[in-house]
Amino acid sequence: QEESIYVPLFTYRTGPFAGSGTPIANGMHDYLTLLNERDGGIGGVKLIVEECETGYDTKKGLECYESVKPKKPVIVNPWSTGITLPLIPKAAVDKIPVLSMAYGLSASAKGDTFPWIFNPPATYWDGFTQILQYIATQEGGGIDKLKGKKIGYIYLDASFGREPLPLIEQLSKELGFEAKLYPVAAADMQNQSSQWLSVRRDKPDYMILYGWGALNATAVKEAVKTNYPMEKFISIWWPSEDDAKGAGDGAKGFKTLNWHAVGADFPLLADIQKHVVDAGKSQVSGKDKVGQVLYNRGIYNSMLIAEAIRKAQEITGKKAVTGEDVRRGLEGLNIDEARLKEIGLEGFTGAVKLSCADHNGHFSTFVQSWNGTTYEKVSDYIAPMSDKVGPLLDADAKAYAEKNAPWPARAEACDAS
Amino acid sequence: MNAPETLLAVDGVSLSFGGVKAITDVSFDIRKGEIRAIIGPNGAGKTSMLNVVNGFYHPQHGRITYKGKTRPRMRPYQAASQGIARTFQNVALFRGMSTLDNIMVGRTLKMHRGLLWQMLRYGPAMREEIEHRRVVEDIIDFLQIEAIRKTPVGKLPYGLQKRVELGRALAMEPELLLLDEPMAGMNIEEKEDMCRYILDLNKHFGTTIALIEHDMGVVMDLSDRVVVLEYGHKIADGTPEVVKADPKVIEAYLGVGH
Amino acid sequence: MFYRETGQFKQSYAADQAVFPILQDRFGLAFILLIAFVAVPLFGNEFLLASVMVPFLILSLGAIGLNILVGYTGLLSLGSAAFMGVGAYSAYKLSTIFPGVNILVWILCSGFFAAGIGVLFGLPSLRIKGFYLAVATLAAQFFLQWCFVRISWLYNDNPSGAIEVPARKLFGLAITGPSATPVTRYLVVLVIVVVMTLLASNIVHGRIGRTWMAVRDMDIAAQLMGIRLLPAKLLAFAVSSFYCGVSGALMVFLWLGAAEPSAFDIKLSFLLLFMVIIGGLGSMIGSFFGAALIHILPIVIRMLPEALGLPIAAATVEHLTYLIVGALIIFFLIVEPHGLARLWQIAKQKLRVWPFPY
Amino acid sequence: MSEHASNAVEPARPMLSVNNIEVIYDHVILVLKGVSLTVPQGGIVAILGANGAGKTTTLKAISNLLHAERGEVTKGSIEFDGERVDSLSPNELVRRGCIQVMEGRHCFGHLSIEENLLTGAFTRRDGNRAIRDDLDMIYGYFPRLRQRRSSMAGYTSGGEQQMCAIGRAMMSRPKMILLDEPSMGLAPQVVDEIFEIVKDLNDKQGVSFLVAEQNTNMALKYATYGYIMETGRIVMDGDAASLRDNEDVKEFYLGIGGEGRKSFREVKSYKRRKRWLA
Amino acid sequence: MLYNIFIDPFVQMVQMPDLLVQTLWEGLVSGVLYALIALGFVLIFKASGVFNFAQGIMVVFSALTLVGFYEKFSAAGFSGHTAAFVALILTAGVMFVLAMLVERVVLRPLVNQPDIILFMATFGVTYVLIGFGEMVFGGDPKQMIASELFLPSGSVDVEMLGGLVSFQKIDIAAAVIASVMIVGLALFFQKTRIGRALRAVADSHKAALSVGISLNQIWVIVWFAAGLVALVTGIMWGARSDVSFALEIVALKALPVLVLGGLTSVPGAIVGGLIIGIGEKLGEFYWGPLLGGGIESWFAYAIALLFLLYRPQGLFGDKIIERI
Ligand SMILES: Nc1ncnc2c1ncn2[C@@H]1O[C@H](COP(=O)(O)OP(=O)(O)OP(=O)(O)O)[C@@H](O)[C@H]1O
Ligand SMILES: Nc1ncnc2c1ncn2[C@@H]1O[C@H](COP(=O)(O)OP(=O)(O)OP(=O)(O)O)[C@@H](O)[C@H]1O
Ligand SMILES: CC(C)C[C@H](N)C(=O)O
Ligand SMILES: [Mg+2]
Ligand SMILES: [Mg+2]
Repeated sequence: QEESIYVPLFTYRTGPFAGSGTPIANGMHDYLTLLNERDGGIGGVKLIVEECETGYDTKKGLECYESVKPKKPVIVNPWSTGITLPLIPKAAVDKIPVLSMAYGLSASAKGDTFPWIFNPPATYWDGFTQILQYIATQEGGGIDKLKGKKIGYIYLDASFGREPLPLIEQLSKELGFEAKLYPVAAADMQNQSSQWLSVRRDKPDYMILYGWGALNATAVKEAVKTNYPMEKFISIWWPSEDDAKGAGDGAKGFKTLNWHAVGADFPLLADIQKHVVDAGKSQVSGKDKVGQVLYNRGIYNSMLIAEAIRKAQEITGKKAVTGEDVRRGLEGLNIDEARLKEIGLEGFTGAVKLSCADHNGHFSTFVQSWNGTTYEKVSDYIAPMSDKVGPLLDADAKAYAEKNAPWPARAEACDAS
Repeated sequence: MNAPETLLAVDGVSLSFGGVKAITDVSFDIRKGEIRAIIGPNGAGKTSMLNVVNGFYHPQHGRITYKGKTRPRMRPYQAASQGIARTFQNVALFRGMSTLDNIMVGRTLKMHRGLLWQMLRYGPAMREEIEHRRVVEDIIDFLQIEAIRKTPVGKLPYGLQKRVELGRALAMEPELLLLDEPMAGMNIEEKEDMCRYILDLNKHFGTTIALIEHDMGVVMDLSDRVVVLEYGHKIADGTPEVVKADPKVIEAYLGVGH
Repeated sequence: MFYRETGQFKQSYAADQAVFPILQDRFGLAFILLIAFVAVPLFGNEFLLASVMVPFLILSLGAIGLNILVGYTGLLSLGSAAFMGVGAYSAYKLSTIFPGVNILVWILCSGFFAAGIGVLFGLPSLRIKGFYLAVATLAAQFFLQWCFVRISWLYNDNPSGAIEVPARKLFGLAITGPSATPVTRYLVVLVIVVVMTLLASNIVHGRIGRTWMAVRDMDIAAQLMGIRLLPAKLLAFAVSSFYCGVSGALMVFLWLGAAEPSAFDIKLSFLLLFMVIIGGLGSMIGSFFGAALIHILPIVIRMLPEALGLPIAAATVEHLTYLIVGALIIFFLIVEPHGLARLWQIAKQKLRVWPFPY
Repeated sequence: MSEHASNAVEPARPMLSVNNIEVIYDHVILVLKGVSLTVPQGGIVAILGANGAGKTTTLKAISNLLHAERGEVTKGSIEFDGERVDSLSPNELVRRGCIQVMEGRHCFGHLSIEENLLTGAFTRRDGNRAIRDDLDMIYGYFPRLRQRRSSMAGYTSGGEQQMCAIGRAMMSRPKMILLDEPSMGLAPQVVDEIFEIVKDLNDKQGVSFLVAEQNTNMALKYATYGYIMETGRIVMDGDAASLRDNEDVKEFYLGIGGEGRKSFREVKSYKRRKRWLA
Repeated sequence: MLYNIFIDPFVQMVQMPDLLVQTLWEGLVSGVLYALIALGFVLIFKASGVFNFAQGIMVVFSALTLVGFYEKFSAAGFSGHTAAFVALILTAGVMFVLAMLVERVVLRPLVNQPDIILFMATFGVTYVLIGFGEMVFGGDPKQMIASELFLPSGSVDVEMLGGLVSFQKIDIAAAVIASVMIVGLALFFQKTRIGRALRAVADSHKAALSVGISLNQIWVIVWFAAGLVALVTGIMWGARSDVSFALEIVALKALPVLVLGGLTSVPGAIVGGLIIGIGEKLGEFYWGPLLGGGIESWFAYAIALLFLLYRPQGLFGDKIIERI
């Protein structure tokens, strides 16, 4: 029997979050398909790529997990903070690494406590400090400029949106800004008028958005309606082009974080266009979809997977690597500029390097702004405020282990690189 | 014979719904051990009267005295626990349950084992259940409905449903039994059966019975005394013979044919 | 011809009052239990145990709880998921406050908290009926769910806002947490569900059950039989919520392993209601049928193309699943509006007279 | 009147004929086992029989209301006014002039009495005037209804609902009315009135009637022909007069033993046993 | 604390009257939109006693169909407005076909079944529509073609009470259209022969059959009407956010409205909508922050529950008949 590597993709092309889930699914899928089509897999081993539809629903997600488990997946990426949480304790037992790329439990960045969970390139906490720093520069200076400012935080009232709350509490005290919270229940995603009324009353100087699915689109529309100054409305990295487009011209100036390029101007994407899309092996609904924010997010995610597998092959010398090998591969992940160029993604994103202790990297991100048709990069790369986030992260990882006692101590050796 | 004891006294009762006056200032009494008929044209307020007696409606004026006690605003379950049972004009059985279960419900007030024993089922709860099942089987025997013991009542023909309803009321071992048109929709033979049951009950168990019925043959033959209502007013009260001859009753209700 | 009660006479009322008066039924039940306790754990693979059987049993338990309310007492409720949540959160709190006590104790105790809350939200049922009551229970659903989000004490201030299941043991065997094997989890759940089903079945076949059904079928007449509506309804709410609560606790501790408030959202309430209606209102076995149809059928449909080797995209499968499940719901309702349990009865009736049509 | 007279000359033409029908409920419960009957045009025909004999089922089979109760006609045929009607929908049948008054009233509880009556005219197309006139006619028949015209039907007394149900059927100006236990729950003089109305409609408008009735006395007084049902079969039929004189009918359905009507007090329980033995 | 609950909100109302007006307006607008969804429920409930759970998904489905058709036609080279209106008519046609199918396949075989069974059957319909809809239209959100349908956009800003209150034109249009529809339907039910027949059917299928009301025809009419209401609702909601399956959840918001107004009352839908819409916004805006926000999710139900305790059949619903 021919050797192969099984990579399941948990996706959601249905349900209320399909709008965000579909481009990501396409990006992830097309990249891996390209590797199969063009290179015959990774290191000569074919990838078996299989989608499992979760509908962003935790129960279905777990069902997907159980159904792929017997097929020995080398990695899973749940694409939902809700699905990630129950998988965190399971991963070590089942020996399947979890890649929750820039979502999930922030504390899982701590490789010592969570040897099987990886969440590069930045956590939601990092993202929040990056937005704060951007605001500070807009105010024309250092982080102390935040003092006395009023900052509104509108978020999906679920584990994802609530993640930053402890951080906000602490930072608002330390940095002297006033935080206003506007939670949006999942059922009210498309019905945010009360929140925006409050915004109208509170007149925050800046608004920060942590949304997903229809929440983003509605928030942008409501902001336009409320005449909220768009350039002061900054989101975490999840909104898409569609989310901004619906609000028309008014949405120009809407900002989000990002850590990779938008657009299809990369050799790799050209290859995808040629080998996958044109060959009818992709599910994208139009050529213009290739290169959009969330499509490229999917690309980035698959790049991490592919590189981790490659690294695992390198470390172990095996071809058909297993989940355990890929975990080591992820810890040894080191994608530098040169490697990016090889891949065909030069300039697409910054270098990625993980380690046994740091499963996140806490990399810099930049701010991009909606110009009516696409997002443009408008800032330099901003590093997270690790001095603030770091201790919190340590404390949180510790608290997690305590609450879930007996939490197994890390037994996995570290391939010191 | 010394003066018969009064079981229930209705005293100046008036009841209205919005503008509709269902009962206006009606007084009468029911003696212990008698069969008391209430008759009158449609819409006269007979059913409403029964509803007042067992606390389902609360009259605006007047008093009800039962066993010497007057209770303002009695609740239906209180009436039940005081020994008042009834059947209904439009059959009001528990449609989803079998005949047996329907009659068993009539025993509810007499069963006391709590939730925990019920959960275990075996032991005291079962003993209690069987004890009451015996009583219920006696009633089933008496009413000759053995064959439909396990049939869901919703599927029974109308006449049998009425019989089951009677059984359910009997299971409460009532002192006062209110029967609302128990013989509607029955043929002669079945009416005869029904009459037999009513008389047996009255004679052997001494159950006091208040009876609403439109079949004059039945009413005149069975009852000891008759109250006649019309448009919510009492127009006559007395023995069947007296009432039958009362011109007001003949005009309002019986018609000349009878 | 094979299925006949003729010749099986009962000598006592006790025998006649039995839940399964007919011999063949008792054999059938024993056979099913045998399969459940022996065959499934021996031969079932992990997926079957962890993703099919465990959820199926837990959902069945929830459906039994809801059935007590909707099917037996006739009170339409759309808040069952929230009561499951109450069970889950109280089990979580209890087990973290008193980690020494065995987790199973807390799972069962959590039912009492759910029962308490259930009674509270059952109070309006005295005045409000039918679909109106359903909306009143929706108030419970949304309010409680909001509490799970907003009261951080409930989830020990976890930044994730979710409750995470600690690893706990019974007789040295892990029953919760990641290292609990599906087989152990399955057996624990199975025992609890079987026992609780038995208890529920006893209740509904006794005086209290009759009281509930009387309230359901004609509350006015029930009152005149001496049944006090409010206590009867509140008891139904309490017992029902107890079952939902335990089922919720089981769901988090033995199935999901961690849960966000959204695990107990309105969709779950609806799902339970589906199960109860499709399975058969007022039927214990119906709750299992319903849970099987609603939970297992989509899994089968989802697996089918792969098993047949048909290359259908995951999303398309999902669409088809929706389509087929929807169509099947309608189909089953048309074939037998009283649910699968009734269908089962009719099948037995046919067996009884077989080979004659009637 | 003249119409009726001409019918009398050729009584052969049946308004309704039911041929050997079989009805099954829930796919398993066989209730009617081959029932045949005919109602001649302009006739009043009674179906008599004990509880559960299948009278109601027969009437529902005719008006095609069985579907709503998971019952179906599995054998036989039904003809109304010379046409097969087994597969027509109930409203088609009403349109053709055959309407049923169901046992147990079934008024629309949330509609007022008058609205109830007006729904009866749903299938009519002859304009508001005619409908108004008929409404007046019905109030003429049942003055009690006029008094309660704006009450919600659900709150009216049992007898009032019964009148409402009958009146509602009359509002459709039918050629034939299927009456299921019309006398149930009505005061004696109203029962007389109802049967007088039946006769009146029959005479004046030539409406045919099929009446299922427990009040055998009444039924046989007004009917021209009668059928007696027992457990899903017709066991006896004949014209009303001959049935009235039949000894068995007298004994079991009219309650007149050898020596005239007995008091209900004197009936002995042995009599009940008789059926069990038979 | 007591001050915060009982005094402060009112002080705020007085101090910032412009915001109060704005809040009331937002409440009014969402109330109208809730009322539109509730109206679809009421129509079907009133006319068949069926509590149509599928109403929410019908909103999404009709809106998606509209946009889908539009995309096809504009791709085929029709101009914006022509394409939009052709699409509108075709969508109405689709809703008609849907009504026929539902009647034929679901309702007819289930005639005279208990309410809860029919309720359940509409769940089946919901599933089918979700599956079918996503299969045909895909899951990604679409833009509503508001301007192509001559719906206004932008806002009217009025300076008043020391502040700026802005009224969205699309909201004004929604309010007007909804009022017209509701008045029309209320008249239809109370005054016409068919309206009376509809109420009779809701009361008892069996009795309605026996007096010759054609259930089949009536159901098609009603479901079609509800489909059209869904279409209008879909356009209005779609114009406010996106057209996507997430909208389905909003339908739940109609339930308290429905209950508050009474399941069978057309005017009840609008009054209930306004009470809930305004109450909810006021509650969230003035009292929400005290409780940590997000109370909107249950506040509507709490309001409805309070009203129900007082009137168990809703404000305008048919009385629950208790008579024995
Ligand atoms: N809950 C109620 N609301 C309004 N009106 C009512 C109510 N109950 C009874 N009525 C009215 O009161 C009057 C008396 O009704 P009741 O049922 O007592 O009559 P009845 O004597 O039993 O008549 P029948 O012989 O026809 O059964 C009727 O006109 C009825 O419409
Ligand atoms: N929906 C049903 N499902 C099953 N069995 C039924 C159903 N309706 C009636 N039956 C059965 O059919 C038989 C005939 O009933 P039917 O109602 O026709 O009798 P009937 O002659 O009208 O009696 P009654 O004089 O009591 O009205 C009865 O034995 C009854 O149990
Ligand atoms: C997984 C993400 C893409 C979606 C969402 N932001 C979450 O954390 O759940
Ligand atoms: Mg009466
Ligand atoms: Mg009958």
